[in-house]
Amino acid sequence: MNLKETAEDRAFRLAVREFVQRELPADIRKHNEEGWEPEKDEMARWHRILARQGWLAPSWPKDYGGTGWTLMQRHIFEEECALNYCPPVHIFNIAMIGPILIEYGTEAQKQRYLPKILDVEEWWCQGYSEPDAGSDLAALKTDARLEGDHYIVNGTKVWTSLAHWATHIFCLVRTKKDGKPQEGISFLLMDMTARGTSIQPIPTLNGQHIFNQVVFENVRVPKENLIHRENEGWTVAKSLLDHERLFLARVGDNKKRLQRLKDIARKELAHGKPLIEHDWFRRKLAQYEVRVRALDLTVLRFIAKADSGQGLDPSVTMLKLAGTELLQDLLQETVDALGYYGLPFQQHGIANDELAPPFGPEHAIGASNARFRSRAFTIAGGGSEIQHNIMAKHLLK
Amino acid sequence: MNLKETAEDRAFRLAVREFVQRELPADIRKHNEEGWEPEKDEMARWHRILARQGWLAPSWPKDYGGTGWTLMQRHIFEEECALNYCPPVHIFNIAMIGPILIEYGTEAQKQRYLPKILDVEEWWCQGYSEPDAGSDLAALKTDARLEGDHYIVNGTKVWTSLAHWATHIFCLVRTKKDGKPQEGISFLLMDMTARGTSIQPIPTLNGQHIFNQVVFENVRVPKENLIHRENEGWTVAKSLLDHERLFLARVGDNKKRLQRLKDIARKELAHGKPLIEHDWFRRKLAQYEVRVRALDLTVLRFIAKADSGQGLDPSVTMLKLAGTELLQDLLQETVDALGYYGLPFQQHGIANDELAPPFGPEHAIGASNARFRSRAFTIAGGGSEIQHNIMAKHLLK
Amino acid sequence: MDFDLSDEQRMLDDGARRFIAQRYDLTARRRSVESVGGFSRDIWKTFAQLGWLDVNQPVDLMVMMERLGHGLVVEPYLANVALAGGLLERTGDPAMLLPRLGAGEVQLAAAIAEPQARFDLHDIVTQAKPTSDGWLLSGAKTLVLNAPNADWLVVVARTSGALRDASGLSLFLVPAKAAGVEIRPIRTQDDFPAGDVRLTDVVVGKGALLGARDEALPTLQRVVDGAMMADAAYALGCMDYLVAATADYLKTRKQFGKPLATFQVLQHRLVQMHAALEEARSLVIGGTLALDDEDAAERLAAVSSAKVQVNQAARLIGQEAIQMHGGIGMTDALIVGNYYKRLLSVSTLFGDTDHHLGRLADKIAA
Amino acid sequence: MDFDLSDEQRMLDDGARRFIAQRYDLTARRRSVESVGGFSRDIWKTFAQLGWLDVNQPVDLMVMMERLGHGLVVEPYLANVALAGGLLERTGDPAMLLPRLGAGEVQLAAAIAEPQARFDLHDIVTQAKPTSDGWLLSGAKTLVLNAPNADWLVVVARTSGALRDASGLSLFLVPAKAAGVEIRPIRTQDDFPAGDVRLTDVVVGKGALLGARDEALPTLQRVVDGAMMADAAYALGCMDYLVAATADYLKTRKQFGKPLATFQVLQHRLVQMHAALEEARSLVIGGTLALDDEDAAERLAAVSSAKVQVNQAARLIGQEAIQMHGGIGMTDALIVGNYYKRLLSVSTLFGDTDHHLGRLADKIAA
Repeated sequence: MNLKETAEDRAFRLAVREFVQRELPADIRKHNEEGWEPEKDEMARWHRILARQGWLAPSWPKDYGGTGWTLMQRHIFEEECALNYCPPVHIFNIAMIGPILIEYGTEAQKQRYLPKILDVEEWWCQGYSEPDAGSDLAALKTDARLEGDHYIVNGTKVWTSLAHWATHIFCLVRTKKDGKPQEGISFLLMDMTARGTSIQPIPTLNGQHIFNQVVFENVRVPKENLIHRENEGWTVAKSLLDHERLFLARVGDNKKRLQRLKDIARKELAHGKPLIEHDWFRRKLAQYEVRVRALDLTVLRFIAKADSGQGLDPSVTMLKLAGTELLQDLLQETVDALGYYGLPFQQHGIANDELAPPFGPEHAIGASNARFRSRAFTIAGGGSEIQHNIMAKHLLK
Repeated sequence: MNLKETAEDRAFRLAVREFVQRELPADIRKHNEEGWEPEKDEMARWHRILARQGWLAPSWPKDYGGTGWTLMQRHIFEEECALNYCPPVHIFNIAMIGPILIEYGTEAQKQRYLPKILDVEEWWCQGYSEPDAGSDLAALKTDARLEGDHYIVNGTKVWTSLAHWATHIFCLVRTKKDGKPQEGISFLLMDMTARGTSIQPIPTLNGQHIFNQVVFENVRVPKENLIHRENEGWTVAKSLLDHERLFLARVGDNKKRLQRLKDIARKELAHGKPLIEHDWFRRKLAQYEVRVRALDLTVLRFIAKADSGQGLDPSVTMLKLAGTELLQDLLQETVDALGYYGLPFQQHGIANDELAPPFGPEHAIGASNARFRSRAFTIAGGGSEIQHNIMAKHLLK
Repeated sequence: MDFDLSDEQRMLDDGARRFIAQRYDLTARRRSVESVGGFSRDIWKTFAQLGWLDVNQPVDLMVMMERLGHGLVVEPYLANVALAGGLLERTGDPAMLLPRLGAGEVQLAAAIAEPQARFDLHDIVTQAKPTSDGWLLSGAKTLVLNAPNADWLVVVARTSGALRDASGLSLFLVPAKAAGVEIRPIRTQDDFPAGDVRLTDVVVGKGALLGARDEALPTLQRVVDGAMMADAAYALGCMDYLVAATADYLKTRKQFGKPLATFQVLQHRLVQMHAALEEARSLVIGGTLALDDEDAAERLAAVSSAKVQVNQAARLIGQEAIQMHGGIGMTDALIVGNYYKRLLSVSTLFGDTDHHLGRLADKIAA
Repeated sequence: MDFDLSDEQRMLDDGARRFIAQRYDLTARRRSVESVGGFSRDIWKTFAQLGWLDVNQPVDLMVMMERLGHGLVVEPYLANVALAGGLLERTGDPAMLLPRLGAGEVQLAAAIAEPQARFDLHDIVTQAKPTSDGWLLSGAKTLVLNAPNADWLVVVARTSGALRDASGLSLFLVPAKAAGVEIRPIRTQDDFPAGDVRLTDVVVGKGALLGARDEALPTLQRVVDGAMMADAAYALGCMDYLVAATADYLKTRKQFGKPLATFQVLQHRLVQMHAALEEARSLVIGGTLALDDEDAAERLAAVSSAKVQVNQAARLIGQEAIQMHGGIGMTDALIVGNYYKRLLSVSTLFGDTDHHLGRLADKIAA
C-alpha cells in the first residue's frame, strides 16, 4: 500500500495544472469561481482550447480522438480542472452520445457525428425524461412510427437540460407498444432544427434557464438515424460506461468549494472577528474536511482498483450520493457564511437588471444561485432514492 | 392563549412534589438517579406508598380506585414523579391489564383481580410477542384449545419483560386457525404458577435480566379466564387507552436526564476546565434544551386539547418517536461526558462481583447501563418503524 | 394552560384565511411581485380596511403571519407592522405615524443590520452626532426590508460608546427622501423588496430621536424578538403548506406504476417533516407568549429555542419538499420552490441556527 | 498509488482469517472472556507461534487488527502489541522485553490516561521525582488496558513542568508487582480487562527511564496515534461483520409476511451503514499510511479525520444493527450486541468525536 502519487502521475498532474492555469481565460475562471453555470460561449471557448490540446474527450478510445489515459490520469485531469475553476465539458457530447456512437454507431454515423463534436460545432442534448416518466424511463410514451424511410415522431420530453443550446438531440422513443415496457424503446438521433420540433423553457426556481420542454409534432427522422436495433434502445441507454460513475463524486468541486468557504470565512465577521476564528465554525469546517477527505480517498481507492484490473467496486454507486450531498451542504454553508448577503436575488445575465444588481462583497455574488442549482444534483441523473435502491439491491442480493 | 399553569394546577404540582419528596425512600431515589432499573422490592415499596395515598392508578375510573384527575393533572403527576426520581409504576398492572379488566372484564373478573393490583399483591406480565411474531402480532401461534371447562394452552412467548416477577400473565392465544389472522385470537388470563409453565431468562446485551421466554406446555386455564369473547382478543389488545400515548414522550425523564447531564458536565473536565465551560459543549446542551422544550410544549398542547374536549391530536404518535430518541441521545451524551469512566462494565446486583465493582466517580456508575437499556425504547411497544408507518398512514390517508 | 385562540383571534384567523383563499392565488401573487415596489397597493389598502395594519399584540400577529405565510404573501407586512411599527409603538410614536400606517398611507422600514454586524444588534458603526438643533447621521445599513418603498426609515445609530458596546445606541426617525440618504434597491431571493441604505451627513431635527438616548438596545431587542416570532409564524404557514402539498403530490404522482405514497422511504420522510413542523409550532407558540415575559432569561430561552427549531424545520421541510417533488420542484412552474426560498430566508433573517444556539449556549449556567 | 496488500500482508490476512474461522467461534470467545484475566493463554501462545506478537508495521497491524475485529477477539492485543509494545519499540526497549512479548512470555500495559485528563495526553499529574539512584513515582492512572494481567507497566509521568505542559513528560518501565503499585481491576463494557492504577512512592532504578527525559510527548503521541489507527482497523472488522449480519438478518427474518429486506426504509438505512463503513475504511487506510509521515500536520489531519469518521460510523452502524435486529439485538443471545458494545468503546478510546474535531479545528489556518 502506498498513497503517494507516482512520479508519473505527479508529473501528469503538474502538466495539467500548468496547462489549465495558462490556457483558461480569466473571465471564464472568475465566472465559475463565483458559482455561476457556464454560458454556452464560455463552454465553447474552453472546449476549443481542450480540443487543440487533444483533451476534449479523454474517455474516448484513442482511435476516436481520446487520450488513452488511465482512470487515475482521468481523475487527476478532472480534479485539476475543477480545482482551477475550469467549466465542465458538455456531458451530453462527451460522456453520453460520443461513447454511444463509438459503441453502437455504424461507421457512417461515427463519421458523420464524432468529428463535429470534437470540432465544437454540434451540441447535443438528451431526450429521455417525459412528463409521466421521470426516474421511471420505461414508462415513456413518445411515439415513433416508421413510414417508408422515416420515423414520424410525436411526443413531449421534459427536463431537457440545455436543449436551447443544442443542434441535436438523442432520444428514447417508443416503437412498439405491446410486450414489456422496456422492450419497445428505440434510440434515435434527431436534428433540433427539424420541422415540428419546438422548445419551451422551464425556468428553475432561481430564475435560470437550464431545463426545457421539447415537443415533437410529426417530426420526420431518417431511418438511418436509428442507433443499434429497433426496440433495443433500452440496451443503448443503459450502456453508459460504468466507469463514468467514478467521476460523479465531484471530488474536485467539493475540494474547491470547501477552500472557497474557508476563504469567505476569513473575510466575513461574526461577533467582531472573522468567522474562521470561532471554534464553533472551525469545528464545522473540520467536519467538512473529514467528509471531503473520505470522499477523495474512497474515489482513489475505487479508481486504483479499476486501473489495476480488479474491476469496478460495486459500491461505486455511493459516490454520487456522498459527493452530491456534500456539495449541497458546502454550498448552503457558503451562503450561510455570508449572513445577510446570502439573501439577495442575484442572477447572472440580468446583472444589469434593476431587480438583480450584483450586491454585497464580490465573494457573495454567485453563492445563492449555486446553492439553489445544487438541489438538482440529488434529483437529476437518477435521484438519490434511486441510487439507494440500486445499492440496496446489491447489498441484499 | 396562555401557557401559565393555572393556580389549581400549580397547587396540585406543589402538592405532588411535596408528597413524593417526603415519601420516596432515599435509597430508591438514589438508585433511580444513577440510572438503574428499579428492583421489584423498590417498586413494591413505592407502589404501597402510592396506594396508601390513592395515587397508584390515576388513570382508572374513580369507582375502581382511580383519581379522576384531568389529563393535565396526570401529566403533572407523571412529570413530578420523574423529576424527583420516583421509579415508574408497573405498567402491566396499571396501564394495561387494569384498564382492560375495567373495560372488558366480567364483574367476577374485576372483583377477583383489581383489588390485588391495588394491594400490590399480584404482578402481571404481558404475553404478546412470539419468536415469529414480533411487531406483527397477528402472526402469533400459541395454541389454546377448549376442553370442557378449560383451555389447554401450548406455545412460546418471548421478550416477556419481568415475567420472573409476575404472578400472572395476560396472553394473546390462537383459538381459531382459519380466516383472517386477527380473527382467531383470544385474550386469556393465566396464573404463572400453573403446571406446565416455565420461564427462561433472556439476558440483555448489558447483562440485565429483564426479558424472558415463557413456555406453555399443556397449561390448563379455566374457561372463565377468557376476557371478552372468544376470537375477539384482537379488539381487546388494541383497546389500550389512546390517551396513554400522551405519556410515552417521557417528558419528565428527558428533563431530569438533561439536568443530570449538566450536573455531570460541571464536574467532568476537558482540557483542564469543566466540560460545561466549553462553548462547543454548551452548544450541544443548547440543542438538547431546544429539543426538550419542543417535546414538552408539544405534549402540553396535545393534553390541553384533549382535556378541553377537542379529542386526541392524531400527531400524538410522534411523541413516542421524539421522546424516546431524545432520551437515547441524552443518555449516550451522558456516557460521553464521562470520558473513560463511561467504559467500565458496571452492573447493579453484582456490584460486589470482582468483575463489576462500582468504578469511577459516583455520578458515573449507572450511566453506561442506562444508555444500553435505552436502545430498547425504540424497539419495544411498537418500534419506531411501526410508529412511522402509523403516522404516515394518517398523513397520507 | 390554554392553547386556544380567543374569539377575536379566531375571527382574525378566519378573515385572513378567507382573504388568501379568495384573493391571493398564484396569479395575484405574481401580480404583486411584478408591481412597482414589489407589492400591490390595492391589497395593501384592503389590509388597512380590514384593520390588519393595526395588529400589534403578539398572538394576533402570530395568527396573522401564519395565514400570510400559508398564502406566501409578499406584501411588506413584516417590515411595516412588526419591525418599524413595533419600534414606533415602543418609543411613543412622536410623529404619529402609527395611525397613518394603520390606514395604509405610509410605508416604513427599519434600518438595523450593518454589513460587519452579522446578526448582532449592538454591532453598530453608524454614528449620530449631536448638532445645535438636532443630529447628523452617517453610516451604512444592509438588507433593509422594504427600504425602496419606505417614506420613513427607523435608523439605529451610535450616539456614544465603542463599536459593539451594548449601551450608546439610539433610534432615529429619518425621512427616506432626506438629503444624504441613498438607497440601493434589491429584491431578496424570496421576492421581497429590500435595499442597502447609505447615510452621509444626514441632518435630522431634535424630534427625530425615538425613545431614550443611548438606551435603544433593550427596546430594539424586544422588537426584533417579536418580529422574529412573527416571521417564525409566517414560516409555520409556509411549512404547513409544503407538508400538505408534498403529501398530496405523493398521493397523486405515480412512479414505476405505483403512487409515490406507497414508497416507505418517502412515507417516513414525510412523517419527519410533519414532526418537525409540529415541534416548531409548539415552540413558536411558546416564544410568542414569552414576548411579554418580564424575565429576560426566559424570554431569550423561549424565542431563541423557537428560532432554532423553526430554522432547522424550515431547512428540512423546504429541502425535502423539493427533493420529493423531483424535477418539477426545481422549477418556477410550481410554487413549492417559492416556499422553499422564503423558508431559506426565514432561516437566516434575525439570526441563523448557529447564532441562536450560541445565544442559548451563552446563557447556560456553568 | 496502490491500495493493494503486499504478498506478506496478504498471508498475514489469510492466516488471521483462517484462525478466526477455525478457532474463534462464539464458544471459544466466551471461554476466553471467562478465563482468568479475561483471555486465553492458549490462544495467546498460538498468536506468539504465528508471529503475530511481533507485528509492528502500521499496515501489518491494520491487517491484523481488522481480522481480530471481525472475530471480536478479546485477547489483549491492542494493549500489548500496539500500545506498550509501540512505546518500547520507539524508546529502544532497554529491558529487552520485546522479544519476550513476541514469544508470549510477558504481559504489558501502558498507563497513560489520568482521571482529570479526559483525552489529553499531556494532562499528567503523576510525578516522577529523581532520587540518588533512580526515581520515585506517585500518581493515579485510569482505564489502563490489560493492567490486571500486566507483568510490566509503561507509565507516563511528569519529570518537570506544570500540569498540561507539553514538555516535562517522561516514560518509565515499572514492574507491576513493585511495592506501591496498586491495581484495581475492572472489566470494560466490551469484555476487556482493564484497571485503575495507583502509584504511591514507587521506587524504580535509573534504568527504568524509557527514552529522553522530559521529551516523551512526541513519542507518546505517535504511539497513541498508531494504536488509535490499529483500534480503528479493529472497528472496521466489527462494522464489516455487523453490516453483513444485518443484511443477512433482513433477508431471512420475515415480518407481516414479507422478508424485512423488502422494506424500503430498511434497505436505505442499510445502504447508509455500508457507505459509512466504506468511507471509514478509506480514511483508516489513509490514517495508517500517514503514521510514518514526517509532516506532523498531515499526520494529525489524517489520523484525526479517520478517527472522527470511525467514531461516527461505529455509532451509526452499531445502533442501526441493534435497531434493525429488534428485540433479539438487545440480547446477549446474539453476538450483535457485543459488537455494538465494542464499537462504543472504540468511539471513546483515544478520544471521542468532539475531541478529534477539536484537534482538527485547532489546526485550521485562520
